[in-house]
Amino acid sequence: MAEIRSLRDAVAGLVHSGDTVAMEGFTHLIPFAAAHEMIRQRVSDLTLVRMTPDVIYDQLIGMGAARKLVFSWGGNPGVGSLHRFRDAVENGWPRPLELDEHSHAGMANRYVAGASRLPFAVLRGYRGSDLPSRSGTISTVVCPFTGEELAAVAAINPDVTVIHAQRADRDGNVQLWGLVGVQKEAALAASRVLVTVEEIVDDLTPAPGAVVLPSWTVDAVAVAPNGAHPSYAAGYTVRDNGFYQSWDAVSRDRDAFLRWMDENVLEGAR
Amino acid sequence: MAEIRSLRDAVAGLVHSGDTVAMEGFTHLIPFAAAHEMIRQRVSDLTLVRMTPDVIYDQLIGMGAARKLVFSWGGNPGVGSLHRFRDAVENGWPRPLELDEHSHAGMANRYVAGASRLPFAVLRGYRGSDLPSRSGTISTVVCPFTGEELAAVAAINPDVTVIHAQRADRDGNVQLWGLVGVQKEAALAASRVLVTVEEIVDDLTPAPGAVVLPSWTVDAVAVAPNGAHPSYAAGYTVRDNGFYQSWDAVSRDRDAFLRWMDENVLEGAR
Amino acid sequence: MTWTSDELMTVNAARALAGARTCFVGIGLPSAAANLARRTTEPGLVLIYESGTLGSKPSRLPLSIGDGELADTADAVVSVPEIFNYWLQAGRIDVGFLGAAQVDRFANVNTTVVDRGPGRPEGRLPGAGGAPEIAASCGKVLLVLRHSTRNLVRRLDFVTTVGHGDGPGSRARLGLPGAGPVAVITDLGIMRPDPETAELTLTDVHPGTTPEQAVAATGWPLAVAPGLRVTEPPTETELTALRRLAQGAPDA
Amino acid sequence: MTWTSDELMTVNAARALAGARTCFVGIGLPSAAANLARRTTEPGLVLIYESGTLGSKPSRLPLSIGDGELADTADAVVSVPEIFNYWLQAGRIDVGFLGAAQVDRFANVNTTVVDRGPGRPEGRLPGAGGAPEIAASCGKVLLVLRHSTRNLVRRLDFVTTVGHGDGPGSRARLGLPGAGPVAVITDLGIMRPDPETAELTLTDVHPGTTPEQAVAATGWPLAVAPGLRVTEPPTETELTALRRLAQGAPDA
Repeated sequence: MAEIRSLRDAVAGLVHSGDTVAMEGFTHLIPFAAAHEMIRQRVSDLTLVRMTPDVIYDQLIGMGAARKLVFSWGGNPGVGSLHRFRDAVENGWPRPLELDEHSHAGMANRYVAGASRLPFAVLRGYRGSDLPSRSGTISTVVCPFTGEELAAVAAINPDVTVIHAQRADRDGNVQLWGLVGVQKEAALAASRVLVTVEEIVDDLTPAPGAVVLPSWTVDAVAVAPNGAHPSYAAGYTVRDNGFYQSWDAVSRDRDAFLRWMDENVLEGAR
Repeated sequence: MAEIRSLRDAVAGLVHSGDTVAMEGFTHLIPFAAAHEMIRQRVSDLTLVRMTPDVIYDQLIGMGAARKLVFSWGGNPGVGSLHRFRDAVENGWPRPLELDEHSHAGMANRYVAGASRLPFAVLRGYRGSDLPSRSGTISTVVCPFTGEELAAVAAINPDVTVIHAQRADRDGNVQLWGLVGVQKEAALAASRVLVTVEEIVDDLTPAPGAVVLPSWTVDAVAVAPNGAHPSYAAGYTVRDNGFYQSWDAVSRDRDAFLRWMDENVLEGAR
Repeated sequence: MTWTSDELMTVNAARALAGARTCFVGIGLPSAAANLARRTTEPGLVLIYESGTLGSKPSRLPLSIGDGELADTADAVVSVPEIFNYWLQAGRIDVGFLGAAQVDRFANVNTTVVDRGPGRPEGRLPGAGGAPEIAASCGKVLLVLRHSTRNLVRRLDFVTTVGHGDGPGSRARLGLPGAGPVAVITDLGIMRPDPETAELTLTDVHPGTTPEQAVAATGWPLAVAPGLRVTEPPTETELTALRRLAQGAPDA
Repeated sequence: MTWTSDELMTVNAARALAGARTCFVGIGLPSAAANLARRTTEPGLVLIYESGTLGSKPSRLPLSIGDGELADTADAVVSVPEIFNYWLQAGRIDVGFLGAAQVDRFANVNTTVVDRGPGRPEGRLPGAGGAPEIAASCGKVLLVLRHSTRNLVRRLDFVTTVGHGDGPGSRARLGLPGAGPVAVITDLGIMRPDPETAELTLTDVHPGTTPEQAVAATGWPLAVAPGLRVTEPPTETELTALRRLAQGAPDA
């Protein structure tokens, strides 16, 4: 059963240095508040898993929290590059970053296999691509009925998955809606699950398109209003496109980035 | 794009003798009206696919419309046996019935593979069971990452899938909710899709838990109010448990069954 | 109060859910028992039905696993593929609760076909449904069925669902993750796998039943456990709750 | 009216969607073109985004594929695994519309890494995203990118996404179900695979562009198709619709 905890306690209790951590949310509901708390707590040596690393992992990578990234598209959506990600990959700053790189279809199916507790998933993917040459988690299987060869991808089972949702009830049942992405799969694939929410409510009234994660699949719920900013929570906040655009300049320069993190994230810890 | 047609025209246009037909609905939203129209039109030599044959296939089998049944649980839920199904299997009346028999997990995954246009699906299933000895659609694959042997089941891709839904809009977009079962997968796995609905509405207002099948995935929509009876359509009708109980006596006896079908189903064609 | 033998069976089946958090509920007798448990000893018990409902809280016993009330009262409703892949197969469910047509001494189950002897066609049973994977993946399994030599047989005509296979170590060799059947509750008593041999032995009889009756109604030489217990009679609370649940769903 | 070279590119990319019923829309330039097509020649065009939206009808160009309006205006929103497995992989989508960093003469695409020469680290691009499977599974593929020798190269540094592989028959040998790229729309013109060789050849130039300009901006010896056409200038309707869409989303 989920415990309702402060974000600080939830991160301290569930996210440890060296963990494989998935923080999902496909553009929508990205758990920035939790990432900032992880940065403040100096969690390190993480294997970060996420289809679209986005600004959230640019920040974690730039602060040196990650040793490895598992992903499928590492850009600033609609803006351009993730400069901290590039700097880590190209120049090893602030530390080298190992990569395991997939397509979206491959990553999505890796989570599906993880949530289903299967060791792998099958897809029609990667054919003719150079991607398999750089990854140890892409292989092939042969259909026992037709003889067709298909791609196989290894399951992802994070130590901990962190997501942001619109709300939870007092028992810790979690509800999210809008673009639901791959969050259900990421949560069900993990050993531990931390959910930040916009608010706690008495009753989760059914909502169109909503996904419910029952309390018994979640370890901790922490209230973090606007906890997806600059991403958003449909029905609560809107995407701060201006922030995403301004991130390009902030993140281009190492010093500007560190200054920004110091002023906007670490400050909160003092 | 879906055409809105009469049930008679839709069945005549989409369901042909010799077809592999899936009529899904897990207890809820079972497309009885369409089955009765198929019986009236004397569609025959069908391979019928359905996780739970239920009374709907008991009727089709008893009327001699099927040569083969692909299924996972063939009882009258909460009541007992499906007597027409048993009579066909045990005594070949009114004609022999070939079986391809699975577990629910296997059937569900066969539809998933079909909807994904993969030739097979992988699951942890059938271990130690005698079921694989009687089916040509159960095999094994070995995980290329861990070496673990898992079950593989062949995809189901029906010629036509028939489902019942609460409503459609005038463009033929279909909306269903409540227990949504395996209908989305069954529809997306098929070459042709026929949907009966309780009603046509101007706008499909979003509903909690609703599945939408866009018009361009459906061939025909036919209005059939109470078209799931004795099953039900959440929000429109309730399950007629009394009918399911009374079916036991009706279906036990060949003549009583034929009389009932004549009076209640074929009558409608005259 | 007086009670029927089916009530005895159901009350004891419900008691067997003590301590469970989540239960994958088979159709029929298991549903009655799981709902009774939620009404008595385990009010927090999460009921999961293969129709796709997580956390159903029906006020009456559903006739079928797809009755509307199961969905209306659930914490979440998911698709049938999802319930089997993300929830059952993933090993999230503490207890799988199954009915059965034939059970053998190692608690293997047949719900597919029965052999009626030479020259006669096989008798058809409903089939596997969710059982093979429920018995494979749940933390443990409870079986509930009426006690007779027809149901509890020396040798299954068909193995639909593996309990303890051919004895100790079978489940591990087959790669079945859960612990398998821990109790078979009947209208005469309770059988549990012997810790050494994995063979079902009579550990409890219901009030008014003798071990000899149970042995006579079993198709193999049923061992009686040392320290055979007599189950507690149904309490008034249990019977009242069960009868209230059953109202309006006569055959559940 | 006057127009920019990017507007020329987008208008022609939108026109290339004529006759399409469903389009899987990549991020960036493809999104602008697909939305423009829905606003002009193909009002019934179903836009599908990898964020899980089926039938989005945004009134402004989204900055990202996950903007709220894409979900709010969609006929259905599904999970990311579902969009890739049930919708894309299943071959339901007529046209896949992609941007690219590097494209070679067989319309193969690199969006992963660029070789910066000896002693320098590889330059990092965003990665594959949905592209490999979009290009594999859609009925056909359109590519849109700016025309330069940096983008249109003799040899890819990395094959992220297969277009026509190493020429005729490649797609069949690889088991790629769709027809692959049928047009590469740039700010200078349009290249299409030669029916015999599958090599991209210049079939159209935009008004005011010479074929020599396009050849000079291409990293391989670009063949000019016989009967080279000049594209129609953007109409007032097209430009007005494009500019209205772009309002409020400066970088889409």
